Amino acid sequence: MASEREPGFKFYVGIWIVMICIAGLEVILTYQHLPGRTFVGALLILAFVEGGIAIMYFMHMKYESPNLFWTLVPITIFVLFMLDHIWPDALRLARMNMFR
Amino acid sequence: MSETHAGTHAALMEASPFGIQSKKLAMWLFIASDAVTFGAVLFGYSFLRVGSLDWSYPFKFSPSIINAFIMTVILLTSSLTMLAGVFAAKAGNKARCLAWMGVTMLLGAIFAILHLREWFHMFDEGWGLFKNPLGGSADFGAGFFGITGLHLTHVVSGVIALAVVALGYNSGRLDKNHVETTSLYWHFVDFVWMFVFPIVYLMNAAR
Amino acid sequence: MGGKAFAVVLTIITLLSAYFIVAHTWWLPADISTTGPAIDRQMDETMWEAGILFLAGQLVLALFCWQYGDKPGSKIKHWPGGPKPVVAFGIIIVGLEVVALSLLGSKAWGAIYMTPAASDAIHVDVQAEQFAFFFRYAGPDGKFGAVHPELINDASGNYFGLDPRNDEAARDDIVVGSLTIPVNKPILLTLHSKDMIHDFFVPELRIQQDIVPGLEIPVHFTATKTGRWEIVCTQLCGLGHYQMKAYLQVLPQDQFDEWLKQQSGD
Amino acid sequence: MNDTQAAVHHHVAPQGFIRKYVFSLDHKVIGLQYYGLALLAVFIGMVLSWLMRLHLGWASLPIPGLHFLSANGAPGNIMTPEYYLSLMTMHGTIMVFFVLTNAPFAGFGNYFLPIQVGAADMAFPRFNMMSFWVTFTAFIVFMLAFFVGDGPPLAGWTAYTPLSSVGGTSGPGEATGQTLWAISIALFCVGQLLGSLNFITTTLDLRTKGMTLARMPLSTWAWFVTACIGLLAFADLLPACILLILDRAFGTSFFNPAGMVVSDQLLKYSGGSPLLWQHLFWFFGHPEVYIAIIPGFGIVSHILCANTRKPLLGGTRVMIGCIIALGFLSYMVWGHHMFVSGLNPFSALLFSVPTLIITIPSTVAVLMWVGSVYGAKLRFNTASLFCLGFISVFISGGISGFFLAQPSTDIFLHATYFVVAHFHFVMAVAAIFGIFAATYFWMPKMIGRMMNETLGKWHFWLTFIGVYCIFMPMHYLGLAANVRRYSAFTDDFLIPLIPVHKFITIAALLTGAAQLIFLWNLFYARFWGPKAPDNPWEATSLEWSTPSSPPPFDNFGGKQIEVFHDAYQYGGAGAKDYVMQTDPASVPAD
Repeated sequence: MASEREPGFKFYVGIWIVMICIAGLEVILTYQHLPGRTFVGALLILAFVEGGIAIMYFMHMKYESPNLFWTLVPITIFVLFMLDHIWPDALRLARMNMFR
Repeated sequence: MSETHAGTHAALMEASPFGIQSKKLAMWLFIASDAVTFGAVLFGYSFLRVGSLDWSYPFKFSPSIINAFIMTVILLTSSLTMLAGVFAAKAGNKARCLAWMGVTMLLGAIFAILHLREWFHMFDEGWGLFKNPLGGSADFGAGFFGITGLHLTHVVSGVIALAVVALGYNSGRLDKNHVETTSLYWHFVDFVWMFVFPIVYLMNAAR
Repeated sequence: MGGKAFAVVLTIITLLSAYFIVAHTWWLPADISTTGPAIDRQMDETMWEAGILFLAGQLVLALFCWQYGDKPGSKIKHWPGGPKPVVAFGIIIVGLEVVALSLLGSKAWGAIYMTPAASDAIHVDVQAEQFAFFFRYAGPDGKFGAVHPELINDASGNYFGLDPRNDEAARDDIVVGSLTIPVNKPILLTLHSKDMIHDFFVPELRIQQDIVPGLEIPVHFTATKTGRWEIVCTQLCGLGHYQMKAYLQVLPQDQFDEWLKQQSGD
Repeated sequence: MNDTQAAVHHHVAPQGFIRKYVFSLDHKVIGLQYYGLALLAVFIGMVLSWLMRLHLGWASLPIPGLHFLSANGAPGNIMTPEYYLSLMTMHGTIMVFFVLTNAPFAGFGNYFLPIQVGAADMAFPRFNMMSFWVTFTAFIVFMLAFFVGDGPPLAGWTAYTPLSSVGGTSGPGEATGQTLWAISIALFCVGQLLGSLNFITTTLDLRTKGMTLARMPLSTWAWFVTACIGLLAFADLLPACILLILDRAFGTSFFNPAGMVVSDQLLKYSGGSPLLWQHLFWFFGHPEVYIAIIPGFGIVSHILCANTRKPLLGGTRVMIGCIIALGFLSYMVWGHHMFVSGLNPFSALLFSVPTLIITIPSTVAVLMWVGSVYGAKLRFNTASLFCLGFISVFISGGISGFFLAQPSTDIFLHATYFVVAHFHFVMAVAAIFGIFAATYFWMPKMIGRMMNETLGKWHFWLTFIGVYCIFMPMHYLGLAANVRRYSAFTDDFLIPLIPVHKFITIAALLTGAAQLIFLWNLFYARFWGPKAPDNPWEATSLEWSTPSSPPPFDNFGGKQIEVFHDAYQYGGAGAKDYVMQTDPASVPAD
């Protein structure tokens, strides 16, 4: 069974602290007056790191069979990634707005 | 059903490619599709935000951002306590597991209360699904209350689900696997918040 | 029996379907724009490639059905050479087609949508509403008055929500119900809608563009023939959708100037 | 480890009518329920299309009794333009959601997927039951739209905003009808999500001994992939519908831009965009097309093998590859529905390439089918005729895809009958042919009685010729710039085309009438047809090794079955030219 490789509870306390730190880091970043794109990029990267940790450790993805990971995660990410096709139109929305 | 039946039945089946329980797999699949649901809403909100010319940044550091951060910590902690519960369940310590699940539910409830408190503050300030006291695009309200509302629904239903499972586990009708499967859902609620917090709160902070 | 019948019927259907295409019994209306020919060429090329695949597919299917019925004593034969060559054939043939079409097509598309309008283009502002088009010319001052949605009022004929009292750019704006343009002169339309999504479609211009509320969508073209054609709405916009139309009047330059003078006159 | 799979389905056969036939947990009953619902829906949808066609051919023709359906929709039995649009909306929604999704995927899938993998039931029978009853509720809610105040919505099955999102002011049917539409579709999504969960889990976890993924029948593969697509596609439509409901009921403006003026009233919206709805909708909408057609791929491949008496060219692998490729592509191409809808011209080019690439797996699939007809001992029973019809129709419909996949040609054809012809051929008719093939092939197993072949053949010939008479001319109409969704043709360039519409109408009426033969055939067979043997088609897959037709409650009568090879061991010499999956022997060489 997969769960033998699983670390003890202390380890998860560590994970928990790390995640709180990331959330804190995000808050700190918010007030660094970074340029918009950098700020958004940084936030998203941090969010994905944090989410990844949640999936891999809190949700034990790391200790399940790799098949599960390689089936679910890439497909879901692929689908959501495809939605990025909407950005050109979002920008258009601002550029061609009637009441500019 | 009887273990013996389970045994005989299983021996005559192909192994699941994932080696996990069907209900756990189903939970994972549900999580995947729910992730797309949240994804779609977040994309939609960002689409309008990127396209908007008069976006407003309503969240002051105090109280909004602080409050949101506290909520984040609470939700993260609830995930940890949920894990503790699963650990206890795996160790076969029912009482301990139930206690931890209780704590998790409590934290979930606190999260919901804080959230609603914030909502009502904002209503008082004149925010609403289609109201924007700052005079900017009303989509902020729609997006904010829409997304957090969807998430809050998940939190509340998660608390209820935990309660049901805890009772069933206590009565012996459900086993440790049910606890683990439910924990997945709870962690997912946490997972979603990790995107809601930066995208909906921090990116709308008054800087 | 069934097989031969199927083969015959399928062949007849296929040839009949192809006949009407080849004979151009129903075909695109004659093109009157500078960008249209590229689109027509693209249409023809696609029609050739698609038509060949269509005939080949249907007729081969018919042939096999004719030939390989379940006759007593008939033996199973497998495709000579196995699947690999077939798959490769499919991928290569269609792949080439895909490449060819998308390369050629992108040119025709880009000519309309990804090139800016000529600098000397005549600018016409188009407002679509349930269920009519209205066209606005800038008038002598060459400037459009601002659109104020709150002022839009069909009853009083203020279709664009102009405010002549405070906005002198709006005073000489010419608002008409049909699009009148000079021939061989680039035209730049700014499409916007008052209520629903509408669509500006002139088959002869090979121009079809949705008119989305909240957006100002530019479209440019040059008409090469004088005459009168219909502008129709092709995006479902409500109960009157089917009768939402206007006319495109293409005039020789001098007549157009004439017309414009009259309009700004009264 | 396998004890973890010890699945729910060790339930005993239920007693009592309700548990047995209404709120049944048995996947076979649920499958039949879905099929029945689809059958009801398809005939409603067909009648609607009759009414529409009549109106298109003879706009001022009174249709007796129509005013009973809607007094103000058809005063004096003459259909009003807006009521035409309402019927069109209902037709589209019913057909796409309640027929093309329910019958091939939920219906036959529910019935045969567990049997074909050798399971006693779905992984989660309760979810399965819920899935059907939620769908059923969705159907009822949807049908209510016919009877509420101002009638059914008229925004089309795509419910484009703002027409669908600003409420009653935008047109008749937009007050209550559209809300019912949104609620119904949201419910439908929930039902399908439950279904998809079940399909995927069952396929992965409940395969009997020896039934490796590679040995699964192609129909099972198709249902599995469809479930994977549906799981994520419906998860996208659900929030879209919720946002639409928020817009309609709570005055948010996700899809409504600022400065909209309807009947001289400035609407209080700000900052939304209709394009957002189109993106969210079509991001579901295109996968939905594949949810409708991919089961057809599987069913046709499955039935074709049984009737050509030889394995599919390229074995199962190539076809599975095509299906999976289509599954992935379906998420990359939704923009081709929006080329002229204000989409960024650059993304139009971006979308058109994967759209054209779709033709590659489709072509390969067709080549595999046609190639396996070569050198076959083709049995021309009704089922196989419908398979061949499917291939022919799919070719015709796929071909016209070339034109709509390119922005440069789509700019002319976008909202014309060419599009109508395209998606009716490739999605509607092809999928329906798949359903018919499956019906004639599997009904003996599902109802335990044979259907009448002669009637079946009549049904096929009339339908096959009929659909070509209906939809082939629509291509020509499209080329002549005949705009779709017009309730009457008043434009100068459209009037000359009305005769073609009259022809199409007549063809549609006749083809529709031919479906009554099918209906009669089905009902006659159900009650008085000759008893069906266990394996009438000499087919090999597991559904034919069940001890009886219809199969007993646990499908295999408690017998533990083991699978030794894939489902297409045909083409042996001698009297018995096939080997069942459960038979250890290998197919005799010729």
